[in-house]
Amino acid sequence: MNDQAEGTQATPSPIILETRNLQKDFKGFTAINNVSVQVQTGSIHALIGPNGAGKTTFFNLLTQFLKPSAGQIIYDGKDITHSRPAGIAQKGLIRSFQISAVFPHLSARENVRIALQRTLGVSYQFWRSKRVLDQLNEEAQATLELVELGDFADTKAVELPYGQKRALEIATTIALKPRLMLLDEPTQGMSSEDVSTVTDLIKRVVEGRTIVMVEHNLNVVATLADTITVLNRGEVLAEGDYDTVSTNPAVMEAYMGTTDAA
Amino acid sequence: MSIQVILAQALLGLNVGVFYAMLSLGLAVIFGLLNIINFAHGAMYMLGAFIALIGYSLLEQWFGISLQIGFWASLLVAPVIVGILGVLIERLMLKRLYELDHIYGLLLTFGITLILQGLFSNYFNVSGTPYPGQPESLSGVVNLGFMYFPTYRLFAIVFSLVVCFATWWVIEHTKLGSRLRAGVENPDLTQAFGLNVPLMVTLTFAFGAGLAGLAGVLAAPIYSVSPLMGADLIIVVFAVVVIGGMGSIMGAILSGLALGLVEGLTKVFYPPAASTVIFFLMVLVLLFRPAGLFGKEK
Amino acid sequence: MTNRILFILMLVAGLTAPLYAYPVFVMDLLCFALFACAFNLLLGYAGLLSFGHAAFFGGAAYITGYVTKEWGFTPLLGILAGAAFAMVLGAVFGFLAIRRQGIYFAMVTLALAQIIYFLALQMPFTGGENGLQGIPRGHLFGLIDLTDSNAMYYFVFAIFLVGFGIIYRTINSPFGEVLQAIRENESRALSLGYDVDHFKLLAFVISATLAGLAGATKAIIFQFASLTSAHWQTSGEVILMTLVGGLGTVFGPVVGAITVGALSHELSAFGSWVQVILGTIFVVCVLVFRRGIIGEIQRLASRKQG
Amino acid sequence: MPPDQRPELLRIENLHAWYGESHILHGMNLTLHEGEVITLLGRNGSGRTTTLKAILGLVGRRTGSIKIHGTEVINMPTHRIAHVGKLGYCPEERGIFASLNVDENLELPPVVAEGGLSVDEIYTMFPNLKERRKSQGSKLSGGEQQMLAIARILRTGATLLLLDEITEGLAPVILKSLDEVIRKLREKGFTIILVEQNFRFAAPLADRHYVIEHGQVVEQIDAADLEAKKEQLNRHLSV
Amino acid sequence: ELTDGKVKIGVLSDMSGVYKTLEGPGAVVAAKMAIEDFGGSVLGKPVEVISADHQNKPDIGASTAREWIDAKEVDMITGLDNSSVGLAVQGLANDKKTITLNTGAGTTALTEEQCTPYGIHYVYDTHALPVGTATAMVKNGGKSWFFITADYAFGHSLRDNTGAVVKSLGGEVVGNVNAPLSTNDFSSYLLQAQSSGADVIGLANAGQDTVNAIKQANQFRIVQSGQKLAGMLVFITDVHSMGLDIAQGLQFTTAFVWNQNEETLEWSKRFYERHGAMPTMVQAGVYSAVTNYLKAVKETGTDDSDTVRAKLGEMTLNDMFVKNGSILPNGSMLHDMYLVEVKKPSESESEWDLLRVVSKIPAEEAYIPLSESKCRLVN
Ligand SMILES: Nc1ncnc2c1ncn2[C@@H]1O[C@H](COP(=O)(O)OP(=O)(O)OP(=O)(O)O)[C@@H](O)[C@H]1O
Ligand SMILES: Nc1ncnc2c1ncn2[C@@H]1O[C@H](COP(=O)(O)OP(=O)(O)OP(=O)(O)O)[C@@H](O)[C@H]1O
Ligand SMILES: [Mg+2]
Ligand SMILES: [Mg+2]
Repeated sequence: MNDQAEGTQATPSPIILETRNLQKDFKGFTAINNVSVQVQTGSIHALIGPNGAGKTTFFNLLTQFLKPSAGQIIYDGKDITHSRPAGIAQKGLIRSFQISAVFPHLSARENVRIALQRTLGVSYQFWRSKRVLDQLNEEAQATLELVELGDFADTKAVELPYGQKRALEIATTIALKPRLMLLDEPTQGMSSEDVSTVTDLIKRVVEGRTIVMVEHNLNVVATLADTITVLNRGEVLAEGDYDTVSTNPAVMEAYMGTTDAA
Repeated sequence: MSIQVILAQALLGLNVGVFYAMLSLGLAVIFGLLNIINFAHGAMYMLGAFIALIGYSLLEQWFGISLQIGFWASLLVAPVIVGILGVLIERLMLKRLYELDHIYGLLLTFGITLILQGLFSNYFNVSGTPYPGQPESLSGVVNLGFMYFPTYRLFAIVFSLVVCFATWWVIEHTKLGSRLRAGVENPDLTQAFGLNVPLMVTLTFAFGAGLAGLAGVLAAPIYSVSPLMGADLIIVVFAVVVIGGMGSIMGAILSGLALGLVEGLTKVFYPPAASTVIFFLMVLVLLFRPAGLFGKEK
Repeated sequence: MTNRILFILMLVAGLTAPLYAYPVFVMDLLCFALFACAFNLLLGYAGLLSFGHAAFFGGAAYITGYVTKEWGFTPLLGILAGAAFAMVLGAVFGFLAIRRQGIYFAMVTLALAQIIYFLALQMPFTGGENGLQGIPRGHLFGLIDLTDSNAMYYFVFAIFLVGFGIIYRTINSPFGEVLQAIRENESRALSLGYDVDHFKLLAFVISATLAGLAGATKAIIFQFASLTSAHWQTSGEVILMTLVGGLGTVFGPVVGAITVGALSHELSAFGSWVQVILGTIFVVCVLVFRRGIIGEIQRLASRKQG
Repeated sequence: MPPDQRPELLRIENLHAWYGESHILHGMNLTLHEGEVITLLGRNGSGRTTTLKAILGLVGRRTGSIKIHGTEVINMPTHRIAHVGKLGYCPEERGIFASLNVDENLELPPVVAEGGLSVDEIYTMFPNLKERRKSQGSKLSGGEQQMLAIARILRTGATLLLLDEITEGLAPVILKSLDEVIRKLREKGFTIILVEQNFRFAAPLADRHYVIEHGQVVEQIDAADLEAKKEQLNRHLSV
Repeated sequence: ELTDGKVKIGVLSDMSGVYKTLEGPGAVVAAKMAIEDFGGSVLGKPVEVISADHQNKPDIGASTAREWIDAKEVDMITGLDNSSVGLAVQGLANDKKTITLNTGAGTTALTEEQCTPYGIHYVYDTHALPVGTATAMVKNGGKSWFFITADYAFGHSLRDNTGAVVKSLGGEVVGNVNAPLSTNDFSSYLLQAQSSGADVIGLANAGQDTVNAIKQANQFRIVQSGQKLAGMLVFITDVHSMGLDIAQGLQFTTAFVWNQNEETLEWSKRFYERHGAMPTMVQAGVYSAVTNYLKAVKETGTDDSDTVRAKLGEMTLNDMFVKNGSILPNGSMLHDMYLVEVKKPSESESEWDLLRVVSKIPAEEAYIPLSESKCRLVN
């Protein structure tokens, strides 16, 4: 639906992530049932659905925090169904968490540096001084500035206000130069003001990357998403852009409760 | 090896097992509710035994009180005294540690263990003092067909089993129990509902400590009463709790009994490993069932 | 800053110790200090509580004792062999334990250590309860006679400094940074692409190796390898030393080892009262003195500045 | 009776609260009459949850005055406050006990006053909970957990309900049934403090709105004035 | 001449563990009594005592001994009531050319495989113990034996030596089970022993292990159902702690009985006044060892170890503890041992009146003859 031509150039395949008949059972209860989804390179793909639809579970499957009961996950043309979590991250598939995930007692700069450090290849070198990491400071600062945290480089993460923690988390994620970012409810529990900050931020960083996000806030979804997949009871209920999905009677029934609540 | 011998050994294993069960039960209750690893549990077991001993034969000599606390009374008195000590420890010390890492509780109780053991080593023979107060009515032997079994040991088995399963029943099937479990899971909220969690915590600790004391009294007529009787036992009991699943009440009881049996049979087939077999099992269990046999994965 | 001052203090104290103290005793303290530092690397910087470190300390001692006594290894080579053994053992323990968290981790390490203890008791070459006795001190580089107390002392002090240096560097290395990140937020570190288990394992192996180095050195000093070193109480003691000195501080374990070591030595004439006194100290430490000696000093220092 | 002539139920004066070193509430003042429904509005981290927790004594330290039914509770231990104040609390994160089943969860809070709903009445009100009475708390869906969290404080006879973000993370379809529940409670004369992010949900339910910023009340708006003060409110909340 | 202007004697013992009562603080009392009885000084110079707890850990024992010798000018070490500690300290003291008078440990390795020119084994060993006990029991019809052995050097050595005695008298060993040290529940091993049908259950262990085993045997009616128990190493304090009800009839070998004659009685009463318990053979041995060491120093006029050791080898030892004793080149102190039996409660006249001497075992029978010694100093 949403062919992004320039994305196709950057990567050989226009589909960066695909699940084929993915399934997850919890002791006789099927949380994800036969879900096949394709994510276009360079798009923002949102996942919505009522509580307990299986969104978080689906995410956990993608990042190997849970093992699928059946089906396949194809990332960048390769089957990653049975890869290790860290291995996936090294291939450029990075997730964020529903609760904010920073390293609380490190400064903002160090938070970003931890991400940058991985590509430097010195992380196992316990015999070298950590001063070798100073070469990353410039890049860390640049990344912080991208999310408007330039002035807070020396502040400990724990002391940052909520919205800025979110921003820092995104900065850390970007520092890894991810090709695909998975965001789980990036605006959950935020005030409207913080929501728009984060929405802007996502818009800003999406350039050249693909994002898959779980979101309850339909405003955010409407603003950001190119494609929306609606899950219900572990199955795909509908898929398409916002207009298609939000007018789908089945979605209105299951998600909004017949009248428009959005 | 004849089936009689195996049966006899299994029964002896069960005898050891009930002590494991009772101690690990107390430990599990305390860990479950307070998130404290009570290293002093072994010392409390020792204390229980000593209270029985002192109450029976030393009150007069030491304090000039002409009173003799017999075995049956000790079954009540010793757990109560150990429980009161538990209250003091919890109220005065452990209370300040709940927010901190587990290891501080472990360390504190380790310190308390050293103190208790040291104190008793100063006044008592480390090589053990016999407890003379075993009641006449239990002093015989029972002919089980395949062996003569001391009546007292049989009594200890039955008595402990009753205590263990009663405790389990209270915790799993009564309102008191559900309140305790709620207090474990979310103490703040439980308090906000109007339940006195600090009191519940204190009493639970006292109860766990009392169980150890009770086990000590039961052990006194079987083994020598010695200041170090709890020292090595405690490590084994830790292993039992871990195998059963940290915080799982039934897990603690059943694995205590089962490991007593395993240990008993190891003593027949490969005695040198008797004191280590539990640790082998613990490694295996943790490798294949990280949360223990009965524990829930987090 | 404080670290530099403390380091100079330690160096001076270490170099002059034989002038005013019984060298063998100081050597013993140095071994425990190194052991505690190694342990602290794991608990203080990687957040992993091992309750089985005695296995490395004691295990290495047996190996060192055996190779120097039976195979005629030189003392240095013997010590290296002991440390290498601890390294391998650490890799095995780590492989088995690293996936477990918190108290379970502690318990797996304890269980594994109990098995090593069992082997130390049962294997023929260890001498069972008698221990492995009569380990020769030998000559360092074939030249320096280590039966001389002073020569031995400076040899041990050098080993301590090397071990201490390795730990200090590890803490302040890129690897140390990742360790800290893992301790702060493990799943985030994982999602950033760090193989958390590998990092923990490496930290575990380094810690085990250095604990082994300490145990191996001790075997040469006392010409003795015994079950005591492998017993779980030794694992408990090293925790206590680390905490008394200050968990997660560079010098804390050194100070803690010296304090606890000196205390038990000075009080040994009091029989069981030693236990009572040590127990009381620990209770007091845990209740009111939780940062440990160095931790408290650092807090006071930073307060004055702030 | 107009709300502010009814007897006073809760009066908070100059309330300060701390978590460890961090000072969160800076002199809150708030009054609530019997049968009123009020909301606490504000941005993330403004201190609304903390206000509820401070009433219950769940913060590290607090000073000032909190009177419920005329009794000072600021120095009371948490477990007494629920009894003295006839309080029911529904926490932000729902607080369903995973190790207890639905029945046990429901029967956990002790009765604090006469007149609570019976278990049967509750199950009539929330029929889908009845179906799952023996399920563990952890196995419930988000919506069911939310229902249970409210249901269990209705049993205790509490007449002052502190409800924190009960709509968070719920699909619109569930919001509708929650809305009905609150309306029913209101009719029955319960006094309610609603902490809400979802203004659209809370607005039609409340008699009064308090806007909180940095641990202080910065604005108090009666339901009747809501239209008139919309502008102001938007500025505070940037809706 | 004395090297440092005084004679310093170190009592290194278990002051807090399982052997505390059989040696421990009582040994320090005995050493002090010996010095006082000797006049408090030798060659006009003071005699001092220093003591420490080895905690039954060979490494602690050895490092304490090392410090004593290196830094505290200790001339002689006695006590050492644990085979592992004894071997460790004797080895170390040999390097440092210091005399040890081991009163507490059992293993024959001290004077056999690991003998040293400075190590003396004074009170008993794992050869002397079974000779009397096992011989008496085999002669009374206890032909088949089952051993419950403490699983360490001392236990093994005791078991092997006893087994050899049993076999040499025509008996047989039908089984053995090694129980870990400090086992608190022997019932399983006892039942194995019971089901073996052996005439005698030999307890090749010591201290608390022995006490526990005997107590539990009583619970399971093992003696009542016809089997005999043989405690291979039992101290009067063990009997005292078990009580006569349980221990009565038990036979074992000892080097000393406190109320055996006037001389022992007189000394033991003095000891009792200071210590609150009657002396074990080990504590009495410490008294004798210290006395004789001081005699040797006095007679040679020096504390030089080689000279003193040579003198000790020439002396004939005679005091309340030992009659006509002599110290062999391998360090073994040859003296008579006694087979004793625990009295019935009705026979006992006082709290500590617990033992009756059955027979005397002459020194030559009790100890390994020099001709069979494995000590490298001898053959
Ligand atoms: N570990 C588990 N064991 C059993 N059931 C589970 C487990 N985890 C999730 N479930 C069930 O799977 C279903 C889907 O859960 P999931 O967390 O994916 O929902 P969601 O779509 O993210 O909902 P929400 O919007 O509330 O976050 C739910 O019914 C939940 O109860
Ligand atoms: N346990 C705690 N320890 C320390 N600080 C806390 C704690 N809980 C909350 N805070 C801080 O207190 C401030 C107020 O938090 P509170 O939870 O009351 O906000 P809120 O208005 O309810 O917002 P939200 O929408 O996030 O629930 C925030 O800055 C928060 O970071
Ligand atoms: Mg979710
Ligand atoms: Mg809140």
